[in-house]
Amino acid sequence: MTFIQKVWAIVWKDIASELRTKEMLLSMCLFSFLVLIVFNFTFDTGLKNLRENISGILWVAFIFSGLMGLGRSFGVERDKGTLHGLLLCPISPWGIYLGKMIGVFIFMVVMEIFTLSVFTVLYNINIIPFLLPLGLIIFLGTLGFATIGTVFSAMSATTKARDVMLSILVFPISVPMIIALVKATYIILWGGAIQEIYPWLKILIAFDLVFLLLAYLTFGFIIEE
Amino acid sequence: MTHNRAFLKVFQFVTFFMMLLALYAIFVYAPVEKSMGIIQKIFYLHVPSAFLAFFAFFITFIASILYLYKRDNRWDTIAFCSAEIGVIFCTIVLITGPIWAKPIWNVWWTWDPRLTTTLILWFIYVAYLMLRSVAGENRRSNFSAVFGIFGFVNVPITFLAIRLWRTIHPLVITGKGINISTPMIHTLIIAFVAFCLLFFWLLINRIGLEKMRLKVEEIRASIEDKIHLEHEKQGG
Amino acid sequence: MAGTLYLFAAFSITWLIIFVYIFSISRRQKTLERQIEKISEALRDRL
Amino acid sequence: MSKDNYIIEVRGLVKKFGFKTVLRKIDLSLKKGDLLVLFGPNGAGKTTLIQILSSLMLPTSGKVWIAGFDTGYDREALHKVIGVISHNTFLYNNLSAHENLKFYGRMYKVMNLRERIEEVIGLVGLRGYMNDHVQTFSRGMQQRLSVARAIIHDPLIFFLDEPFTGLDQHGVEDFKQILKKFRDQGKTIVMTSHDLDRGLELCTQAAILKSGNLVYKEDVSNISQDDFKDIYFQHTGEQKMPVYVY
Repeated sequence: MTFIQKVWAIVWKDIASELRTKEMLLSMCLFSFLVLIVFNFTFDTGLKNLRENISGILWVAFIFSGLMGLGRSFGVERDKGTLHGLLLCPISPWGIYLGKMIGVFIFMVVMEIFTLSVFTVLYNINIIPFLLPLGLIIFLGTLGFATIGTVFSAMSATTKARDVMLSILVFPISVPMIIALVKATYIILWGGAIQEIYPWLKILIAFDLVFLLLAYLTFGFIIEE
Repeated sequence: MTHNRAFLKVFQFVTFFMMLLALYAIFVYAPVEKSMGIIQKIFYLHVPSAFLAFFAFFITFIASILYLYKRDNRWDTIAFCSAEIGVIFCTIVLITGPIWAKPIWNVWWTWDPRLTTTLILWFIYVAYLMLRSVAGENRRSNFSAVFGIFGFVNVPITFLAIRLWRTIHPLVITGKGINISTPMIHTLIIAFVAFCLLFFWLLINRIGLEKMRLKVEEIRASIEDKIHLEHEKQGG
Repeated sequence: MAGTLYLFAAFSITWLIIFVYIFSISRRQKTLERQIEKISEALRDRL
Repeated sequence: MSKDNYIIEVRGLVKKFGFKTVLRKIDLSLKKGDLLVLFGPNGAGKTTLIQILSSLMLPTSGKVWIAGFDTGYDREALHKVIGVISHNTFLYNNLSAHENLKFYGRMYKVMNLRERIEEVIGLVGLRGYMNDHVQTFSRGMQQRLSVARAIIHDPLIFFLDEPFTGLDQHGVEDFKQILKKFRDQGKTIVMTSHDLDRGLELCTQAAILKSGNLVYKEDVSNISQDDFKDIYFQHTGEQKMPVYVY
């Protein structure tokens, strides 16, 4: 119980701090908006073959702007020198990891809700009927992304060329997740039978569980000096 | 030390001999495959390299776990050297793959699960090497060990995802089976052994080099330290 | 005939990569040996 | 493994960054209620030693026990009994003073947090600024709030790394009062300082660190400031106090 309270304190601190400036949330939302617009020009939206691409566009928007949030998650703590204060608190590394991870997750979800509504308008797709399965896929995808991203954010925050390094670490590892997300979203948006997404769901769940477990086992090694 | 060196000399000779034998087997002993023609001989390079790349990354994975468990820098060195050689073999796979594919299927690249997984693998371990070069000295070993574990655990998930993705999409290329005859199997085994020897020979040398580099750095640091202390003593 | 060309390309590139790598290892080894030589010379002078 | 009579026990501590040795075989033990000030020139390893004592860094070899806890293993338990103040305030700029204390108070699971925040914020003289954002604070005010942050869980042992940095004269006096109070309450304090006068005024023990070696460690309650200055110059080979630029 104490553990959950402490994790929640970290999440609360991140959210309260972000709500003061809204800097990160605004830039994440703006960025994903831009991605949607740019892709609209790159792939002529009038064409039928857009259907193939549209779920990809959505996830590119999610992941690229998610990456912005991730980079700042530990980056800000290190720049402002608060990381040591956090590390000195009586909480296990896993607790610090969970707190930061949930923070990133919540910011991403806010950005995703915004992006989805813009997406519905710009691409003329009614997502209301698919809200439930789509929500599940987005939940699993965002969780997986935050899971690996928080680990690599903690690593890259200490290195040179921080942002580039974060992308280089996150992208290759997230390949199976991205494939599963794009395919599952595609099936859902174009009215496929729900059974069709089961294999992808399995991959997503496996990905999330495996990497959460690995983060649990290894995060202590990342923050020690 | 001399014992070690003698062993290395013998090892080097055997490796060299096996490589020549493999070349002989590939070009003279093995028959030309019927449906693909002479180009099929790339197979003898491609397959052992792919296996060794995978094997090298497996060594990195195990050494990374052992490093975190035992906190012994030797494991870190082994993980790093193995990853570097793995990237070399992985590069060979990624170059010979398209060269093989082009004359047979008339495309350079196919998003075949194995080839695509190899490409992702290449990216992961190039990222591993980059992480090592940018991470601070007292964090490098821990970071790369964690990433080495993440990267390898990711491989089967990636393979499954890509396979699922390809089977749902219509395959542009349907793999033509190779009609394997006994001499071909012999040749493959010889090439396999030769490449394995080459791999271990490279690994031993690379680890030796890394250990030597660390030793020189240590000696240099301790000399600088001594000079610094002596200087201070004279100053005071 | 084209097949032979591709085959040649594949083998030569593979060997090239391996030899360049071996060469780079041996060059780094030589550099280190030279450094060791320098260090031990410097130490001999001091003694 | 804990030594009952010592609250801080350091045995054969070595710290290396890569191959660069920063601390060489340090042995140090302190009793409950001691106030140790670590002096030493720039780059002597003072900050590294404080960071290892507060478990932010692991030793390369050697052992450190703080209040009986091994810094490598019992970190969570250890963190509950130590308070750390450095020139880095560990405060979140976008949050108010109250919110910062609330966050740290929750992390330390402080009972009656509301009253405790009132109490510590009064102690450092920032009662009127409770709801102001930290980024509007002057350096001196931030450092005061940092003190409040460090004492919110009422730790037994304090590690202070250049705590006077950025404080004005008034702030220094207040801070000394706080330190005296801690000392009288029987808290153990380890502190680094480049300021001989301010440091000596308070301490019961003084140590000098030079190039990673602990060259001097004595009870200085009976040594005059001038005598200690001679000792300091003799041990460090410096002609005058180092000039610090922050």
